[in-house]
Amino acid sequence: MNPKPQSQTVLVVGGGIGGISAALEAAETGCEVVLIEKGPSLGGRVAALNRYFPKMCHPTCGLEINFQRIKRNPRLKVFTMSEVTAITGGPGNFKATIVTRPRYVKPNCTACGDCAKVATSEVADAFNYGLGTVKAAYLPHAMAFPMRYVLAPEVAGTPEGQSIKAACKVGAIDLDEQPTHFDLSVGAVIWATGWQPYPATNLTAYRYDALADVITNVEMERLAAHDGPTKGQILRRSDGTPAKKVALIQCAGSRDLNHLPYCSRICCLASMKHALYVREQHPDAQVDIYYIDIRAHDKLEAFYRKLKADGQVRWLKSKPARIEPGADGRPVVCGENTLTREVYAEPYDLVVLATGMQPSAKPPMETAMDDYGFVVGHEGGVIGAGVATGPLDVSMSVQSATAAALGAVQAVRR
Amino acid sequence: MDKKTGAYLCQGCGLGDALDIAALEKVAKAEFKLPVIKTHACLCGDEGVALIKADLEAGAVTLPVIGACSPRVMTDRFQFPNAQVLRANLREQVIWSHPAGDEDTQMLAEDMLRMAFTQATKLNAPTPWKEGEFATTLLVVGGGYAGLTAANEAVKAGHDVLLVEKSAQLGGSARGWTKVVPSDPPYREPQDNPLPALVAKVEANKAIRVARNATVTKTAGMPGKFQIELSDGSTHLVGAIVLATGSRPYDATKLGHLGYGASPDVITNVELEIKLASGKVTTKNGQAPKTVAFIQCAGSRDPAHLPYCSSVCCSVSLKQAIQLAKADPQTMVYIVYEEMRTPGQAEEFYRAAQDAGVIFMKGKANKVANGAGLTVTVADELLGQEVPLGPLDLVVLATGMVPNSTDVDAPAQEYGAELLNPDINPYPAADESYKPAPIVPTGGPILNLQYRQGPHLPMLADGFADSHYICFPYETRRTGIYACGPVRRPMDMAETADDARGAVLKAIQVIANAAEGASVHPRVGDLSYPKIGLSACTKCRRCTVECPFGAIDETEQDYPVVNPTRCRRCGTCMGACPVRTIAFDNYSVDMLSSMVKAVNIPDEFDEKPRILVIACENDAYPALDMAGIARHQYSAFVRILPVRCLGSMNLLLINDALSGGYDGVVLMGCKPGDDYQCHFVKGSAMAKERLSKIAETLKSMQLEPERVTMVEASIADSARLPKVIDELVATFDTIGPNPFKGL
Amino acid sequence: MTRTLTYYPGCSSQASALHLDRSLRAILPVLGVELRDIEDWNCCGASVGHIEGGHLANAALSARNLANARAQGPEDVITPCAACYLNTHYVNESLRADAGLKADLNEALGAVGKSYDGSLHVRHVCEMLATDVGLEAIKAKVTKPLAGLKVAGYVGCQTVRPFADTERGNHFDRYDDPSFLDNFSRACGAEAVPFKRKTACCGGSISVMSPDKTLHLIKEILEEAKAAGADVISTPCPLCQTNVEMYQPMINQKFGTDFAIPVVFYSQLMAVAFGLDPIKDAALGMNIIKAPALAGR
Amino acid sequence: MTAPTPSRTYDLSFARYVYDHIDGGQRLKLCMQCGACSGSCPIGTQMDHGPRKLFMMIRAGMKEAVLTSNTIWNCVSCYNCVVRCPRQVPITYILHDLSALAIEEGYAEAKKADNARFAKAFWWSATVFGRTDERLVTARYYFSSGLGEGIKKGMANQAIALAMVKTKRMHLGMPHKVKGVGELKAIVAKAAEIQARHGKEG
Repeated sequence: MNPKPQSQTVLVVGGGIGGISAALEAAETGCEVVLIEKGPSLGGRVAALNRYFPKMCHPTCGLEINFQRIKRNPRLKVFTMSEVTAITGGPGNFKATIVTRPRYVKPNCTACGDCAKVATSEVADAFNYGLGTVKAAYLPHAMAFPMRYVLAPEVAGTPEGQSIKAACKVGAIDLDEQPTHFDLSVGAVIWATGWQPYPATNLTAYRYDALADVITNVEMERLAAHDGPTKGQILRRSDGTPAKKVALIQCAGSRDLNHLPYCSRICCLASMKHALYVREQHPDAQVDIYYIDIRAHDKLEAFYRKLKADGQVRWLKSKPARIEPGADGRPVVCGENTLTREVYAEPYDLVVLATGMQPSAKPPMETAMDDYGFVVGHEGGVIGAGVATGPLDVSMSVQSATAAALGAVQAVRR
Repeated sequence: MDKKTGAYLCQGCGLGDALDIAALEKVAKAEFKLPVIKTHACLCGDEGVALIKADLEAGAVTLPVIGACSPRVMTDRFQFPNAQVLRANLREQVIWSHPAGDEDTQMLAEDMLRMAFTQATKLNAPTPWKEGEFATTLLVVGGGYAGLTAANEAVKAGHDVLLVEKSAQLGGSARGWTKVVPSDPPYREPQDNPLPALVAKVEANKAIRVARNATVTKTAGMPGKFQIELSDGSTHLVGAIVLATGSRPYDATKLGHLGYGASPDVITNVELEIKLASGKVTTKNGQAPKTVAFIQCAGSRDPAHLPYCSSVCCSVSLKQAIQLAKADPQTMVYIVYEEMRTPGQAEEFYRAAQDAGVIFMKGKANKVANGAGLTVTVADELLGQEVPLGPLDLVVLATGMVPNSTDVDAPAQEYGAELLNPDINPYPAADESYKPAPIVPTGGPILNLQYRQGPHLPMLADGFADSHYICFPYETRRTGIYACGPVRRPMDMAETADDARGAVLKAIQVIANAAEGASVHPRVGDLSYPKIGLSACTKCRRCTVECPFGAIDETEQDYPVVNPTRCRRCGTCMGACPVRTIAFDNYSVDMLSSMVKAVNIPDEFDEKPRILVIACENDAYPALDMAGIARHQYSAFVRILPVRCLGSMNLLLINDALSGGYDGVVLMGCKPGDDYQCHFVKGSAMAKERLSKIAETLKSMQLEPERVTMVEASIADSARLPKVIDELVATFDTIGPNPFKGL
Repeated sequence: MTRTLTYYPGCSSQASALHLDRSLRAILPVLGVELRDIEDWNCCGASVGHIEGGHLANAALSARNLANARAQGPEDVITPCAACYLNTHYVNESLRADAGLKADLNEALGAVGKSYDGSLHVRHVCEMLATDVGLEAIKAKVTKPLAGLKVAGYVGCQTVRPFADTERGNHFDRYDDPSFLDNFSRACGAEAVPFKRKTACCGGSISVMSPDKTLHLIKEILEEAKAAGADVISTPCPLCQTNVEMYQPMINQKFGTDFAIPVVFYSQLMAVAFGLDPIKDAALGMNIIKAPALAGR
Repeated sequence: MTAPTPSRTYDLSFARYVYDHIDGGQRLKLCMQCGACSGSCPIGTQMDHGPRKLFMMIRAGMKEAVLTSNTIWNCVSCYNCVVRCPRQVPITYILHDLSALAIEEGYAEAKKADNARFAKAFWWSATVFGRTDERLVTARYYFSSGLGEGIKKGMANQAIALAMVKTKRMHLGMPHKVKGVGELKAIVAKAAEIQARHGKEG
């Protein structure tokens, strides 16, 4: 029989859909839960998605419900701008050290926006994957939770910072904020730090860094989003004209021993979704999907069929060898069509690289992981949830997170 | 203690500059005679909050109405121990969406307060339903890998389990398998079957009561109070149910075109698994096969058989191929596939099979001939020619899986409205090449639910008992009953184990909440529940039929009876009731109707039309908030009434609005039909349905049908909705003022 | 500080790439690198030796060179020729990784009482310059900066692609977009013009035996160099230098172009930049297409 | 022994021979037919099959077609395919060894191939002198397809030859020779013998 747990609190690391779900499921089963998020607001990768496959519904819809659940639940505490730097101990009795970076905006911020009005400098818009810029005092996005502004560290110590501070009628700006540390004693730790896009710059043959009209799948999500840098219009990065001939390249890094040896699972379906984005915007648009194998598991096969029924979407079983700049500056995709044996060189308005997912953070304690950096099993250590355990789609992440919540409940209840 | 409503008006965030606060106070004082009316420069600040707190503690106020920002923000600041709070959205939906210092903006703000103050008069603190004993035992149906995992995990969480298995022994489909697809790094070697150890664990566990050769003959009651009757006659009280009935292989006798039945050496992957388990794989002539071909998608991804992908067949064939190749490296093993599906880390297993020398042929297996040895004719897409693959000693059909969402051996029963979603067809009409017949599961119900809406657990069009929501995979239309494993979605053993844990969590969660009289997802913790005034009830049955969750049954006398812990508090019943006799303590047609009537309707000569917008609070309402955040402007003639779900929109509300002089009514709700996005399954669909019947009423009132319309709104419509509203206002303007004005 | 390394010049050093050999022997001592040639070195088999000779016999050619080199001492073996580098490196690494191959080759060497233990490290001269010597040291020796000279750095395909199943089997610079050659040009004070076809193929030995198949490849390289406004193309590879230079008239004839772009070795650029003799040391006289922009300094 | 000739499609005897006897052959098993190799090849358009399909043909046991394919002779050894291959198949080496196998098995197409004739001349120089004498190798190659052909080729390349002579980059007179030619021959002969021995061992 295991010793009684010293703490009944559950620590959830990562405020994406996995972490949010794990935290809520545990809290709604009666646990005290602390949710730690590195960024300024919750939602993680899904908050930056335009829509979900196969229903083409908006992730913010589910997030809104989850945020309402969080607001209603007194057992769940959220810390943003925070990271876990150390974890010691074991199930029933963990000690975790948390560091909170300065946000320079206190909780009494009313999100009135006066600070942004006076901010003069702009910083890269992280929420839009740097596709645009935002004022140095900004709301991460319209759906942000907590609904609270952030001050870019760049301006904290500047005269601009002073004027921003002066503009805040409720005195919510604190330019002297310093990183703070605090320790938590918890009975279980759920590790839900999710994923980051595989760096497209590593795929030198695809010239992502050199060609403006070669973008990644996550950037495509922002281009298609109503609150994105182009207000939802899918435009070429080079000249701002509509992209009507688009190539979607699968396995850009995934299934590749030189990059990500595993399959990232979601890219095929995400690309079909992207094909729909383009087709919805232009009835005459042409979309070519380059693939090795189309991986539309279970009922998602229906989504594949839906796209197959569209004559304007072509399917090429081919891993493109390289992308070259065409005479007119358009990216030219080169390779061999393995079914026709034809060697092609096809120009496009826009090329979208379906870059895969890689785990974004490693637990700061001894943890069983596979060679790829995914958390496996949880005997005696942290409990992996969502994409921290492997490439999963949203449903499977929530499924995994709910399972992880049970693990936590078991650890603190026994 | 009698209700004392207090008005707290914020002047922060520009409210003080944009609005005439004094005039707002006057509404509270002159019209509603509120005992306490206070204003503050920043209500959400410590000082402002302390102000409200003090009044509550002093008993000067019992119900604060806060005129400030949206109820979606500052919820933590405006939370007070055991006190309800009402919010009037004067920021996002008034001053951020309408010009400052404008007469119409001011009128809007005042009406917002009138609605809130009126709501306060109708608001009662909900008393949770906690009658009698609540059970904490879990019923797990199905003794396969999913069910065994569920039982074992539930006990670890401190719950007793009743495990019901139809057959004589535990183990299910995976019983007897020696090796399974690897789930542990480095994901290259077939792993030992975890089942035997798990069976032993469950059988040894005192907290798990196992009923073999048993089925569920009756499931009555509700979460926390399910009354279960088994085929052995025994009865049990359980708190929640985990359905883990798994799947069965697709009937191979339907695969004659792939040679099944033509020769004993054409077998299914399940039959091969049995041979592998016996440790000796032989063909009909007793020899070990030297040439073996696996045919993938045997039945799956085929409109004539199973339209979906069974997900696991690729990995299973890889495993079996590796086992054969390792047993004798001279064996020639082929896998004929169209798409190799090894998602995630399983890609490593694909490489392992290639390393073992297995040959992969991309193409369709057109026919299997039985002559001097077997020959599979493959349309080899990579060679670009039709290849006769043979002579082969053994052909293995990778047959897909069919969910056990029904009991094939039980007599079929009337399915009940909710069994399938006839309105949901995931397959595109455009695709002539792919027209799967709708799957109507054979056999009878498994749980035999004693519900008004039928004995079955609802399932999706493909026959799996899965959720239709991407972000809420355990959502169910039968509260307290959670499916897991292959009955929910085609999945392998590793995922099944995970899924079983998830389902158990949801089960123990509903047990905990039911005992508190609290709702589960999505209105988690809501203590209200519908109460039906039977004296007025006309036994029309609309509520019992329309409840998306089958929460309302009927007595012998055909009166509706609510099962509170099945209820999800959407209010669809209340919206359905033609005599408004269904109400929640804190939510009723009367309340909404009074709020509608609370609005000042200027007479027609003022040329200030009033349009009622009934908005779903999950999507349309937040979208309008975000429109405000983005400072999108729209007509100040609209009055927005948030509802839990459009399903709770009662037609009488529209009558009241129109007879009260509104010039138009707009319903804003989620997408219905295919890919419905209503979080109460069919609330917006019901609203649409009801609306189709209102034309008559309007005619009788001599009103134009165009005065009432429905707008499909998503949460991402913050830029679109303002335009839509302005267009509608223009339309209503052309129709002209409502003749009922001022009557 | 001077270091002495074992040097494998390769067959081209005695004919088509004489100017590479000469300029290297001029600049390396300046950079503190003394060369000791492999005693009685022989041909490496280039990219065709295996065809007629077969896999093992072809490998035996390199084995003999390695055996002789090892007999001279443990110093790294450096070679300026892509083909020599790939073959010698590949045989060396394969032999280190594969005991069977090691035994076979030693059995072959044994026929004349030689042997090789696999202890050497075979490297490309450019790798040695980029990593051991370093750009700073190169800059330090520049007395006549090649100011204003526009150089297209054409690496060729093989130099950065020494594949082998060992930890050393990887590349010393990026496969598709290597930087060392442009760095060399810049170190010499020249301007490295943007050049996308850095690692495009010149057709290799196919160009020698059947130019008709590959002239278009060379044309594309020239076109881009021209478009980039290059005064000269710089390359580390003997075959690239010869193919891209000597076929220009044939290309002009076939495609009606008018290319006359000098193709020089990075070592010739360095020789000039170091203020050495343009003819004796930089061997500029040996380029078919003269480079006045370079010689005139 | 020579590589087995399969009797039917997808008889794996030839494929297995290739796995075991071709440099990098084991790695060939991992090919997933993505086409990155054929798409990367600078002169892929001039190949009848390209590496990707050639590898499928090996699996299909199409020995004849594989060893008479021009794909194995058109490899420019640029390693683009190897760089891009997501399964890290050493394609260049495999094509090289397949061409050697084609010679070994005496396919007429192989003997006719430019590459083969060039290789013959090259190998002659490499083993007779121990060094490549570019002039002699080229000359021998030119004339390997007959006198007329040789003269034609010679004329075509006269200008180039002249330029090379002018710049002293064509070595005239006695070819350079390694001192230990005898020893080199002995080593090469021994190696060939060992390879043959392995062939028999299978």
